[in-house]
Amino acid sequence: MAEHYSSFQRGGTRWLLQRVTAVFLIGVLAFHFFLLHFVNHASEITFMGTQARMSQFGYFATMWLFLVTATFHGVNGVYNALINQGLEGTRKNAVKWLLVLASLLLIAQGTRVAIAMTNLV
Amino acid sequence: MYEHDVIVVGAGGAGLRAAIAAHEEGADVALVTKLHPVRSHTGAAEGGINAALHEEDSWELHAYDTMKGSDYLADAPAVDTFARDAPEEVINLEHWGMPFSREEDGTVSQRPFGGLSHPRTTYAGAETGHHMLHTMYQQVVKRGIEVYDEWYVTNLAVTDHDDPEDRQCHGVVAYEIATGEIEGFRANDGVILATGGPGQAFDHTTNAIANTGDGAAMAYRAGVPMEDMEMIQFHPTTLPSTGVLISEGVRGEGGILYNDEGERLMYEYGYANNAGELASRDVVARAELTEVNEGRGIEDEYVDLDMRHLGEDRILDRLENILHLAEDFEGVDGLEEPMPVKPGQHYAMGGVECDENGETCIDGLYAAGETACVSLHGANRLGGNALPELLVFGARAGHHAAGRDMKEAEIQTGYSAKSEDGDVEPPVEPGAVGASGEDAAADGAVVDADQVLEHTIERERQRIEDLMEGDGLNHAEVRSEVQESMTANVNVFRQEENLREALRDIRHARERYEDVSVSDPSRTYNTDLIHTIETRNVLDVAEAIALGALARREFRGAHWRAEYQERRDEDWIKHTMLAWNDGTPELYYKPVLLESQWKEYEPKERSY
Amino acid sequence: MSTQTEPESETEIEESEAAATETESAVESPGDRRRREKQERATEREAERAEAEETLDEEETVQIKVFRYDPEVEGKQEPRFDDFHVPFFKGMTVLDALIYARDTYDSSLTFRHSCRQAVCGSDALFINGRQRLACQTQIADLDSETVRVEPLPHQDVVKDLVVDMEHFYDQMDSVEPYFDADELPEDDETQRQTPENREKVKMSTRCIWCGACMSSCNIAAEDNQYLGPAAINMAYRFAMDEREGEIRKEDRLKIVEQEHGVWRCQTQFSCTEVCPKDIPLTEHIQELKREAVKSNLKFW
Amino acid sequence: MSHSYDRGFIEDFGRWREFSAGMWAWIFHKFTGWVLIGYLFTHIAVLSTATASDPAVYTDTLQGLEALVIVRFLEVGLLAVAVFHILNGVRLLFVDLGVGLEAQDRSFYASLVLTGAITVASVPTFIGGVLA
Ligand SMILES: Cc1cc2nc3c(=O)[nH]c(=O)nc-3n(C[C@H](O)[C@H](O)[C@H](O)COP(=O)(O)OP(=O)(O)OC[C@H]3O[C@@H](n4cnc5c(N)ncnc54)[C@H](O)[C@@H]3O)c2cc1C
Ligand code: HEM
Ligand code: SF4
Ligand code: F3S
Ligand code: FES
Repeated sequence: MAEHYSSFQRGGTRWLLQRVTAVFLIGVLAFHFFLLHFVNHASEITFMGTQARMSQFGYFATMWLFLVTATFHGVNGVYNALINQGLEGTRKNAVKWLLVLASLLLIAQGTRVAIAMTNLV
Repeated sequence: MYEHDVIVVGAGGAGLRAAIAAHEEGADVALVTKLHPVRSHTGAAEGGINAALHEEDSWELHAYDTMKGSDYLADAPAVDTFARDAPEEVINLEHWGMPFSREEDGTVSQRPFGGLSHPRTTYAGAETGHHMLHTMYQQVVKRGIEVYDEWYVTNLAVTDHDDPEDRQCHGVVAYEIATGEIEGFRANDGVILATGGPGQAFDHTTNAIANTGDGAAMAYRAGVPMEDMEMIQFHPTTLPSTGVLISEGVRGEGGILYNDEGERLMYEYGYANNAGELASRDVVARAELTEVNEGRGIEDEYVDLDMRHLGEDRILDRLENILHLAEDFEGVDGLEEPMPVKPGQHYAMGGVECDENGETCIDGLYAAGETACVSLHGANRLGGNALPELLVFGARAGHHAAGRDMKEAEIQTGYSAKSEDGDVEPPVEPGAVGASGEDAAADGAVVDADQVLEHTIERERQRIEDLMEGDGLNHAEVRSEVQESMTANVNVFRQEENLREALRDIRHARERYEDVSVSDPSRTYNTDLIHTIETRNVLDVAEAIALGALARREFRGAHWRAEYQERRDEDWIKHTMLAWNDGTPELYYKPVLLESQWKEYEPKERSY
Repeated sequence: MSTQTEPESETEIEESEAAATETESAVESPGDRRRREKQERATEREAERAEAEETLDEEETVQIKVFRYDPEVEGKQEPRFDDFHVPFFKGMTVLDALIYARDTYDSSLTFRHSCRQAVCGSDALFINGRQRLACQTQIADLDSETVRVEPLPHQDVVKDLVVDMEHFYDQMDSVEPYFDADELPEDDETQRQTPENREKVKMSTRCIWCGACMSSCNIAAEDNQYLGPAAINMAYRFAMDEREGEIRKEDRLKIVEQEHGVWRCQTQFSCTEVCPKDIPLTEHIQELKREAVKSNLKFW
Repeated sequence: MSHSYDRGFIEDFGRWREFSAGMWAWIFHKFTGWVLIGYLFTHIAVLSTATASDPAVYTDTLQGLEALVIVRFLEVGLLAVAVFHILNGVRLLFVDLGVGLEAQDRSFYASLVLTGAITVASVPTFIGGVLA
């Protein structure tokens, strides 16, 4: 019977990753918000402050992972939502690649920005 | 025109089993059914399926119980075949995944049931019928058997030889409900009728609204006799407003019946001083009705079934579904107040005459399930014996129709099996009003299969045209007239005068039916039309029941006559048969076979 | 006890016949009195009923607003709601009201129904804003002056309250809805199943194919390929049945794992809420998601 | 899905009035998810000012934005959105694990209430700078 359904892609991986990233995001998002709005008030943010934080390896890595997981989680969520709306066929494929492209750009740009924020360059 | 080897009409338990059986034989089989298969009324059965599975049990004991339960009106070959095949059929069902209730060791549970000498009722919770129906439908899907659902079979395509025993069935004509299309279904090897019970002949019944006795009426008009139609089982505890069944379990657990004066009627009036509420179905039903007739009924209609004293815990534990039923269908909270109950029509022991292989006297026409009368249940059906009947005789009909080589039937069918002329004097002419058209066979010219179908299609087309034309009476008026009269007059208590009254009412209704027309002009899902055609069938079946009841002048099993309060074995161990006779019904008798190839039965008093 | 002997009823009948013929008999026995009273009450009720029919005022009637549509009949091609006033009785269900309206006022009013006891699944309708079985819905419980009855949302309407169920049946069929064990015992032996395992699948076997769940699910409404709660529950019923065996279970998981299978469920819970058979659909879907992930993890 | 008839406003505008807890949760979660991913994109865009050769651009942009009252309010909104998404996300994670299914409606209401409370509590911190 398996070949009968081979045209279907198993959707379990993305489902699972959506949950795993969510678990990770709970912590990081809360931390992020708390740090940048409560501890360091947003209006007092300066490049200096940012640079000081980003230059710590642990913080940098966390923020970068935050970026990647959030992008995956968000974009995958949007893609799922569109399938739920009954998106099909070529349009579905087009949307899929568009979203992949957007995520890659976002991650690339985000990474560039992040590196610019450190005192490494 | 569609063409298949075997056409099964009806997809309840009997139809599905027959289709699977024919498919097992390699036949190209199709199910034609007015309801989607899973909507069939087999799904309503609660209690269970009897089969001798235990080592300490035996098919002989099951056969003995069945014969005794039938009050010696069953045919021994049918009873024995049934009891022998039932275990295998139940095992089949298990192999198909039926979710039977289980014992700790993983084997199928069996529980005791009324009238059984051994606990041999297999069950699946309180929804045995539902599971059986679905399990078999699943197998139909698995085998890829063609299902034409929401196709209403309006008539059988039968050659019009003079003698019904020369006739041959070549298929059916059906009407697609969604589109209004009329089509012929040619059956190369056989047509199996499995259209279920005739409960709608009564206005208070546990049967579904779709149980209108279509198959029985169609076969009857095609020339197959109806057998023992007077044998109708009434269930003592049904909800007054809907007829929904309140299972015997409530009384089993200790529920008590009270009349309007708050008396425990079963004891107070001595209906059953030993067994009380647990007396057999017919006794309790008669007791309740006597109370009502005596003016001690509540709102002159029902009595109360009280289970409050059992305590909330016990009720929730064992009778939870009863609480839901009372709440959903009667608006009564069984924990707070007693539940109103009254007797309701439940099961028809009689039906289309056929033999152990399901074959009727018309070549190529079979019947199975509640619509058929192999004569297994005789004058009274034991609880849990109907579902295995669907399996055993459904399978046999399927196999035989598909050409399996089976032993010759011991039961004789057709007018030639007659032993005695009937002696009934109805107060009015029974049968067709101005026998013509659909009610009588034509000139005997049409015998070729395709021609027979064409001819029948044409006739059905014309009939539907006629019904759709003009503006006359709504069939619902006629239907309720018959139903009310049947419940009032051919109920648990039967008196000569009432039976005559019923026949007069039916005649009146038949005459009114001549003026009926369908007011919905649509071809799309026209249920008005379908119900109008059904009402015609209800009329024929109701009349047969009333005629049989008038003819049988004794008290046997479910059939109680005010004038004759005894079982009269010397005269009445015989089947009441009714032949349509092209519109002028003829009553006759045929002998009951108390001997089969394996055993012989001696009539005994039916006491429990 | 014997069913053959019933002395008391014989005399009662004779009595009642006597009573019927000699109505002007001087001495009235208690039985006669009761019967006479009964007769009187019956006449009274009949009179009351006749009166009631004449003056059907709002107190003892319910108003049902029913969706009407027929592609063929002029005047019904444009969907509309019709009002019917139906006399109310205790225990009346929405189905009773519909039947009354059809048989008394308009025989073209069309809806599916059969069993009247919530087992055939024919009459799932949208009643006062929720998917319910008409036969299982007490009008008194709706606590509302008018009852609004519509066909199941998100399904094509064939006519009046009848919707096209084909798509629902297709989805059911697509999960291979039949028992198919890896191996079976001898012909004369049953398979074993632990009571625990039966208990586990019990709720899932209760589905009556009414389609209420599917109609209530927003995802199923938008994504036509989504298997839907009922079909997934059907798959659950077999996948969790230990009698089928591991190989078959793998295959079954593959079916529900497809893109338009379990992953589409967004745990809206409305299916679970409307199911007339109280099947915990969301729970079953979620369990299958986990099972599917587990079985995939094995190969990583 | 094609309809062979027009059910008028019922089908067009949905039956939101009849939605139950689980459906609202789905709608809110969806909405908040979209807002968040939308924010992520803009956020990165704004932060891109950091790549300019002059660090002052970054500082000025951020402080300039923060000086706007509307941005402060939007931030409160963002917090509300994020908090709800997190809380309901946790609820969904439990549902995925099959835990507390019977309480799914109550846990949704709890998420709403908590979101409201946290949002209100955060207002002083957010608005503080500009209004004071
Ligand atoms: C409430 C209740 C409880 C019961 N409990 C038990 C029990 O516990 N144990 C037991 O053994 N028995 C029980 N019975 C009896 C038993 O369930 C029935 O006798 C049996 O189910 C009848 O099955 P069937 O296949 O003959 O008919 P049904 O299941 O009624 O099926 C009839 C089929 O025929 C089709 N049909 C009818 N007319 C036409 C037509 N004109 N054209 C096309 N198709 C047509 C219908 O669509 C349907 O598919 C119970 C019965 C009731 C009512
Ligand atoms: C912080 C903790 C977060 C948790 C616990 C969380 C949880 C979840 C979960 C469980 C889902 C899946 C819902 C489903 O498929 O049924 C989801 C969907 C989604 N999430 Fe998150 N999420 C979090 C953060 C984020 C962030 C930071 C973003 C944005 C970048 C985001 C954007 C989305 C989007 C767009 C969806 C899809 C919504 C839809 O169905 O339309 N989430 N979230
Ligand atoms: S799961 Fe429940 S709601 Fe859905 S079809 Fe089955 S019985 Fe109806
Ligand atoms: S309503 Fe739909 S989204 Fe899932 S929980 Fe039920 S299938
Ligand atoms: S009529 Fe059968 S479920 Fe309502």
